[in-house]
Amino acid sequence: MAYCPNTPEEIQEMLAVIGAKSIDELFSPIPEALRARSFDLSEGMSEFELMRVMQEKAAAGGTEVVPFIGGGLYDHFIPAAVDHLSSRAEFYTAYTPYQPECSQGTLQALYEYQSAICRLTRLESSNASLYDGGTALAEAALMAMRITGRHAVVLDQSVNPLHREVVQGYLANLSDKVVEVAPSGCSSDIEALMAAIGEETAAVIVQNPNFFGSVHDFTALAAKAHEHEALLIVSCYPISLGLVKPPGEMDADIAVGEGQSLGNKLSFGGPYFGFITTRKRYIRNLPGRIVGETIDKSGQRGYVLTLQAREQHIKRQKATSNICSNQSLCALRGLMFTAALGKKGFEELAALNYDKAQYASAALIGINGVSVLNEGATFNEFTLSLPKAASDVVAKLLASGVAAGVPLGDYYPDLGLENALVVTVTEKRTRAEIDRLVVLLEEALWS
Amino acid sequence: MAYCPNTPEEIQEMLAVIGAKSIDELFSPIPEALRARSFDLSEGMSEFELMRVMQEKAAAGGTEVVPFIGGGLYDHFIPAAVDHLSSRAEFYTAYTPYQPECSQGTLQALYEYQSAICRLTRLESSNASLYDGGTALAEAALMAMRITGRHAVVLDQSVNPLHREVVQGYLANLSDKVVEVAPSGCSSDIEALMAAIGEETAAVIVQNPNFFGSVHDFTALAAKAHEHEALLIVSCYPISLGLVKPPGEMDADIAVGEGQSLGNKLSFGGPYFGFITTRKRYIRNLPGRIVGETIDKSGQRGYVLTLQAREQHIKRQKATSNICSNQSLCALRGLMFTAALGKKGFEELAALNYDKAQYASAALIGINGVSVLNEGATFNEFTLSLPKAASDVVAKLLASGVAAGVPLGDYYPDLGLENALVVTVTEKRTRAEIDRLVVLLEEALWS
Amino acid sequence: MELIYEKSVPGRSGVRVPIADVPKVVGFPPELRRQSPAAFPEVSELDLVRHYTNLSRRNFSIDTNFYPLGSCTMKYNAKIMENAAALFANCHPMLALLPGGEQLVQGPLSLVYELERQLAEITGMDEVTTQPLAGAHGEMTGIMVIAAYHKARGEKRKYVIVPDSSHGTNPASAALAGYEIVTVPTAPYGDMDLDAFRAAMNDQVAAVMMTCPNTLGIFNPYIAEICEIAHQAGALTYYDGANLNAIMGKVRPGDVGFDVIHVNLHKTFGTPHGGGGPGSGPVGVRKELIPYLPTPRVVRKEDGSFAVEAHPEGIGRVSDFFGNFGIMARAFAYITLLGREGLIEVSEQAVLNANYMMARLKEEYELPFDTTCMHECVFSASRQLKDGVHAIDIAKYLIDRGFHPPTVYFPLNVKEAIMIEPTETESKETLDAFIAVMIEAARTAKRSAQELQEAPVTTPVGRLDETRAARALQVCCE
Amino acid sequence: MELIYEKSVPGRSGVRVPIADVPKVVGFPPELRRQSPAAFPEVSELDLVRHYTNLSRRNFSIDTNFYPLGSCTMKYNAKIMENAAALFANCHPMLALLPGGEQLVQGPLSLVYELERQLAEITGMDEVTTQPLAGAHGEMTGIMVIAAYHKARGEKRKYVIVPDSSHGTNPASAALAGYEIVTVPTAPYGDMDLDAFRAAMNDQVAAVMMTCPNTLGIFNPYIAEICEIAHQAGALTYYDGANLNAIMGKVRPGDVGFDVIHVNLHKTFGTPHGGGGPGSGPVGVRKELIPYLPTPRVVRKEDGSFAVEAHPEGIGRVSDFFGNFGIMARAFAYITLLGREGLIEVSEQAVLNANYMMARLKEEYELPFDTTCMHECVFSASRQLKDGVHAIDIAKYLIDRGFHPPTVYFPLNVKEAIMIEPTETESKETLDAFIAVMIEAARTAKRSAQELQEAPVTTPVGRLDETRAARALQVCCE
Ligand SMILES: Cc1ncc(COP(=O)(O)O)c(C=O)c1O
Ligand SMILES: Cc1ncc(COP(=O)(O)O)c(C=O)c1O
Repeated sequence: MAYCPNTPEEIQEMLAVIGAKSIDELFSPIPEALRARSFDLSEGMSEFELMRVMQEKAAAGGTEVVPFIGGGLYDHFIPAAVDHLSSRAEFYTAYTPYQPECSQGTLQALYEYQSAICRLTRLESSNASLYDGGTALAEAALMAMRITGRHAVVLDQSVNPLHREVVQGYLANLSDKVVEVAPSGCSSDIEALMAAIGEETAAVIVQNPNFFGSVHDFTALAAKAHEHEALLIVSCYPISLGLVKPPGEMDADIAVGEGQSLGNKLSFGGPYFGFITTRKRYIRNLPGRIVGETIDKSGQRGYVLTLQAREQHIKRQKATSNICSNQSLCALRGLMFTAALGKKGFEELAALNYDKAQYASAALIGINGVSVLNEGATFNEFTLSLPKAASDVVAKLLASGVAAGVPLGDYYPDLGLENALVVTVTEKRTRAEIDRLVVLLEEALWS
Repeated sequence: MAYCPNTPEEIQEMLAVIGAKSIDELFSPIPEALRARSFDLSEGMSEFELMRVMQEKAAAGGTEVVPFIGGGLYDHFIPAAVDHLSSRAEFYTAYTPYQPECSQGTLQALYEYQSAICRLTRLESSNASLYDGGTALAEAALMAMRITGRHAVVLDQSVNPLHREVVQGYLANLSDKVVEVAPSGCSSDIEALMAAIGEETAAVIVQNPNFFGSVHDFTALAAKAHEHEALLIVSCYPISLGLVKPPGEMDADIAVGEGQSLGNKLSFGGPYFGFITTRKRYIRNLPGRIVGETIDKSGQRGYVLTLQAREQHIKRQKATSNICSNQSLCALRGLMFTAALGKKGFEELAALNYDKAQYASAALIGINGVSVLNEGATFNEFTLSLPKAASDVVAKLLASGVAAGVPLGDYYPDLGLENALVVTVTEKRTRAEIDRLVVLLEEALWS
Repeated sequence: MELIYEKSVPGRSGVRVPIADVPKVVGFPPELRRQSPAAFPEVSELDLVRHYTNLSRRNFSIDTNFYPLGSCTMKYNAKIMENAAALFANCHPMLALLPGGEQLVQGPLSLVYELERQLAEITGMDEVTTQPLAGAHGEMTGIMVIAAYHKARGEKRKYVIVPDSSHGTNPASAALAGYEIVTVPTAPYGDMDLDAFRAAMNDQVAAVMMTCPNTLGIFNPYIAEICEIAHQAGALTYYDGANLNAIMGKVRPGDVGFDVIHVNLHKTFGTPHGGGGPGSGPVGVRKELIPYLPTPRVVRKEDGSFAVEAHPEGIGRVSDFFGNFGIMARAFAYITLLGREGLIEVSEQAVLNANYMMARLKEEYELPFDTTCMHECVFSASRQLKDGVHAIDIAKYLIDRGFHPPTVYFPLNVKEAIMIEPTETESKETLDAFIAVMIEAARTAKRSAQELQEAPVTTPVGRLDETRAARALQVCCE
Repeated sequence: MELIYEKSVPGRSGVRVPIADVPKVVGFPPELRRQSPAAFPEVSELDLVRHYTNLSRRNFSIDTNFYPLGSCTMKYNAKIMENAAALFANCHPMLALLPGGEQLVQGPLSLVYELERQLAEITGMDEVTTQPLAGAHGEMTGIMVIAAYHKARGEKRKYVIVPDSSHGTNPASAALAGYEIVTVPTAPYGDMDLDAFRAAMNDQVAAVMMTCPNTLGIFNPYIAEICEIAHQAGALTYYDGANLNAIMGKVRPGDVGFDVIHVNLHKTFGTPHGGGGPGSGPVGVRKELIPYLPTPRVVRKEDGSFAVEAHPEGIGRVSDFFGNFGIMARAFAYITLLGREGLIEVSEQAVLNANYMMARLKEEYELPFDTTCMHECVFSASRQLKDGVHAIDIAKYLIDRGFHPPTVYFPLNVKEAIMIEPTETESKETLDAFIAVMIEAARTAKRSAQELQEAPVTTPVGRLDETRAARALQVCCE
């Protein structure tokens, strides 16, 4: 079962046309000495047996656990239409729209996606997607380096630690000037960030809400960066932008983010997509593919890949990025998600996340010894201080089928956050689930 | 949330065009006295809450039970492609192809379906589907009455009892001459059936394999029926026809069957489809829709609904049947199933069913006091004689998560079959599951 | 496009069947074997997928086109319904009939029960059976129930009355239940002539079947009188609920005096039409008729659990189990999602859209019954006919412009009928676009009949020769 | 077609969000609120569905058309893979990183581990990481691993060598890892010039990146020598596995002497291309390089259970978790379903189809490197150019005939390149149909260049003005 259609008779006919005696002969350009020394795989099977294997694995996938965890990836509601539409074969079995006339479906959708991202962030230009939130942040840093011709980067430590690792990895061989700035409590230390900006700084990188859940206004930071001719890069959580001031309203230069929460399944880590937007004047510095509007000979509107001269297949080592395949289908889902909820629904969704998280935090701080560490506003995540090591508490609650949050100790070993726990409450967490979390946490702490 | 798009402004605009002041005014033709006295339904909800309700119901759906039950509906493997293709929106959100030029998708598929059913049964003409196996059998009886101008029917009691009830119901107001003929053991009593045919007999109705799982050759019965100018109607299980002599090879006049096993999910009783095929000369007596081949002005081949003059929308009370909506999408799945497996795969599938059932029956009769009641050949079902009441045994095994079979006592109260159990073994039952059935049955009987 | 059989290549194989994990025990007797394998196509999975994907693209459908097919309620089929129904894909109905099996299928049984309760409340009937598999099947079931009722009272009545505007399934279903049909003409106000009906009524009439609003989209103001007249003669009243989409929350047939009703879940309750089915046609009855409903019934026991009970006096079974459960699950999801207010909104918006359509088109098209309509409106192409343009020509022109045509030539009592049911899920913008093309068609008719007669030109095939099809009777490829 | 934003109607609403079941506690601070809502379209669910369903119909795709895009391995994407991947839709990856969480996600962890073992065996490498999210991402990861290796040995090398026929991502990825690029030209036998390579090699070279078979579809017979030359200079060898579809079970890069490899699950392992992604680009390495793989690693413990371990010497993270798991699940399903024999058959049939294509077309089209090819063949439209017909004109003509064009203008070292990769899942009949049209195109070129230059005429839009797009830079609708 290899999905190979040709019958033995056809194979013989084809070999005759080629003038070869056997298929083996076609492999004769490969010297004998180079032949495979082993190919020890199991025997094939049918769909039926395969699905039994897969079902067994999926059954041990932790989906019975009620998640109050985020860390950049969120358990959000996905309208049914998103699945149905994104699984149209014409979308998912096509490839990069190199031939625009027979790819207007993908191209127009990506143009609409770019527009959605601009509308979401209130910036002017977007590309057709990047791999994920972490790599988008790294690409933004590289982009800022290209724009400014500088090599230093100021990185807020309250940016998602996983994303920071990705950024550090991407920059490892290109810059030795990544300065991380510690938070002040659960807040980004805006003063310290400002102080860290210098004449070599290409960009200062922050996240909103930050990893602790705190929401900031980075307008002043943007002004400071611009004073030094540096850029402000904001990584943002798209769902929060239904409520929270978007990067464009803070005068940020580049906004990026993890797109998963826009209609993509958690799926144990991917595929998701990263988005990036910037000012119109920086469009030529964007990484990846960009779809642009144009017309055909008869004046009909259509869409094409544009500014391809920035890309690897033309510019090779001088390209703005190495990205080729991106996360088109995931971006399409993101677009459909925004269109399904629409202007009003998207706002309502954000408000609901906020309200549920507020309800949860109010209930949780009713527990003896528990308090919220965030000083200012939060969105749908907040950091609790517990009277015990957060790791132990999380392990205990997991045994009762609840993932209570992400313990911060491991991610911030130097900040004394062993007892701190980031709790996420999306719109999918019901009141009953929240109430149960409170009961279980109290039990875990006090009985 | 009613999927109504018009905004309040648009509604006002529309009312203005109509010349009505309010929507209420549009309902003014309805006298006040006739207005609804109650409309006590719950409040609406969103997709999210709805799916929680549905998931809860589905979780209590018995799907953890390993089914060795059939009774006309079978747990067969369905190739993934069948689901994907039949859920193309253009197929499932279209309706009856009244306008052939924009419905060639459905029409050609139904033509292919009709062809598949003819190839399966080895008869010449089929329609575009009926509701299900039971109603198809009833329609076949009515059809035979129309063809022969007679009103009596001979009905083998080894036909599925549920289907017999449907036939009896359909004929209740049209014929008082339905003679049921008891089986001889687990075999259809062909002698008795022959003897029951008289000059008033429109048709003799049998099933292959019969409800006990026994496979017959009804060629002689067909000859006998034809001697009396009566018709032979065979209800058949499509998967069995990968191995078993089809009705067309037995000189049957009409073949019908429950199509569920051809690529349709069990889905707690439907939707499935019924199929019907007959000799070319009886085509005008077929119930329901028929798709035929033709050409357009430029000579291009195309498909249309044909022989519509037989149908209710033209002939009204004189129509060959009252059927209007049929089970098109299920028939389409049936077609796709046959095409996915293909000539060879379909044969292999039938052989596998047979082999698994043989393996199971050989193992089961190893249990003390258990024997197989069928005398001749069986396909993937067989009837066991147990040393205890089959109902009790089934109830006991259900508690261990195995549906051991269908106890016959209730269906044949007069035949002394309280200890008889029809066991079904499809290709999906693994050896391990069969072996466990043997162990559990032995336990239930002897410990 | 080639047929799948024409793409077959000997020896090519498609999907692999499960692997045998048991030894072969004994062979199947050769004399009972089929002589040659069923000649299914030998295609690869890609052949299969490409064939049917491309075939699907040759259809118009709700998801791709406005589809105002009158009397069919082609509303949007919400995607969440598909997801909801899929959850039950692997539930075996036979489990419910096994000893001890009911407990294992409480979920789906509760759905059957609750859907029956919802439908009873919506229609104002006392009990509902979900067993019938489509509207016509519901009609037949309903009339069989009526026959059983009369029989139980020792009566054998002979006739069923239907108006001439009724759907063809009504007389066909009644005939199937053993009745002779009496057809009553339509009065100038657009529904069954009351005097003619009175004249037709007598003690040999078993029932009268009404569609209300009728197939002209008109609500019959004399509907209560009709019920009374029937009841006085000992006849029962049957309500064809195909057009229920117009009146949810406004009128309940049970309140009006109907004894039996069927509803089409695939119309009013938003389940997809599947290219011609599957549908589902539950039947509701008034208290006196409950005993005659088909067997078995899903009942709720004192402890709140659900059971399957035999219904011994009933008309037997009209299908094997509880009906087209997958369709019922979608309808249950729909009703539960929309709720009381949502269903009322549905009817209001459906009626608004139809009246808007009627108001905007009546200048160009003859409106045989010019009165406020309900969920649909029926025009006649009689004016266009003067220029040699038939309803069918207008229909084909619409296809070229990307719209599925309305129902044409039905109801039979309107010449050159064009029956438009926009449904509530279509927007004013869509209606306006359709209206513009309809007006264009009317104007084109005046200018050039030929242009319309030659349509469609944008479809994979042009107008097809139906006579040839009926003569050749090529219904299966050799 | 209108944009979804152009279909927006103020006040219209789409999908309903979940219902609030908690009271509002405190309001969000106004100064942190966004000023005006994100201007997403206000459309109904039906608007949404109809828009994207119709939009999808404006694409060619594997499921609807033959799609022989060279270097992209557009093979059939088996439907069962979709079902298999969907099973994991709700698994939260963060669970794996929580204390005590590993036990809860043994299923997906085992899949990561087993897929890595499968890929290691297929490529002959010692360890694999699935973290990279696409081929280019794998390249970057691989080169970063190489950089870390050199660094650990106290070396800071400056260059990476690539052949001129290499894919653009190779030099771009190496540049991203901080290297300067040395490009080596192609020899007349169709692959990197060995002498030029030898000349370019020195102790400042960190690695050489080879694609084998290369983008001309040619298997480089000197590949082992190249590895040796590199190793002698202390450089490492990188294998771009984008073309692995040609050689499964025949050659393993690890056996040949490669140190690092990436594979494209979305090419060789049949996962769908999604209109441009998502893909997945696992990286395999030889033993010495294992320490530098990204963190974390999924390991199998003594008791057979799976754990997530930090990998402290590694290059850090290249993505958040374990890679594009949904794509990995499909690839795992594919490999498991096909098994050893199936994968060998894949490569054999892919090579057969490509050679058949080459044999049948070489009379009409210039074949710059006329030698047995592997999975793809590269023609040049140089003969047609004499009549004024470019590769792009032939491509557009193919569109009108229902075929997705091959890759054109790549590789860059072939003028007017036409790069055809039929893949193994296409049948001889499909190839023959395509070949017939290619031949027709070549003949038409001789007769009427214009006919080709005006193509396509059957598509929703004609040839689009790319210059205008690049000038206008309209990349988002206001
Ligand atoms: C008024 C009316 N009654 C009955 C029916 C029959 O319904 P079904 O097609 O489900 O059998 C229809 C269907 O078109 C109808 O419009
Ligand atoms: C030879 C070769 N290498 C690398 C790549 C890059 O792979 P991806 O698109 O997954 O980043 C490609 C993709 O087209 C390719 O063909």
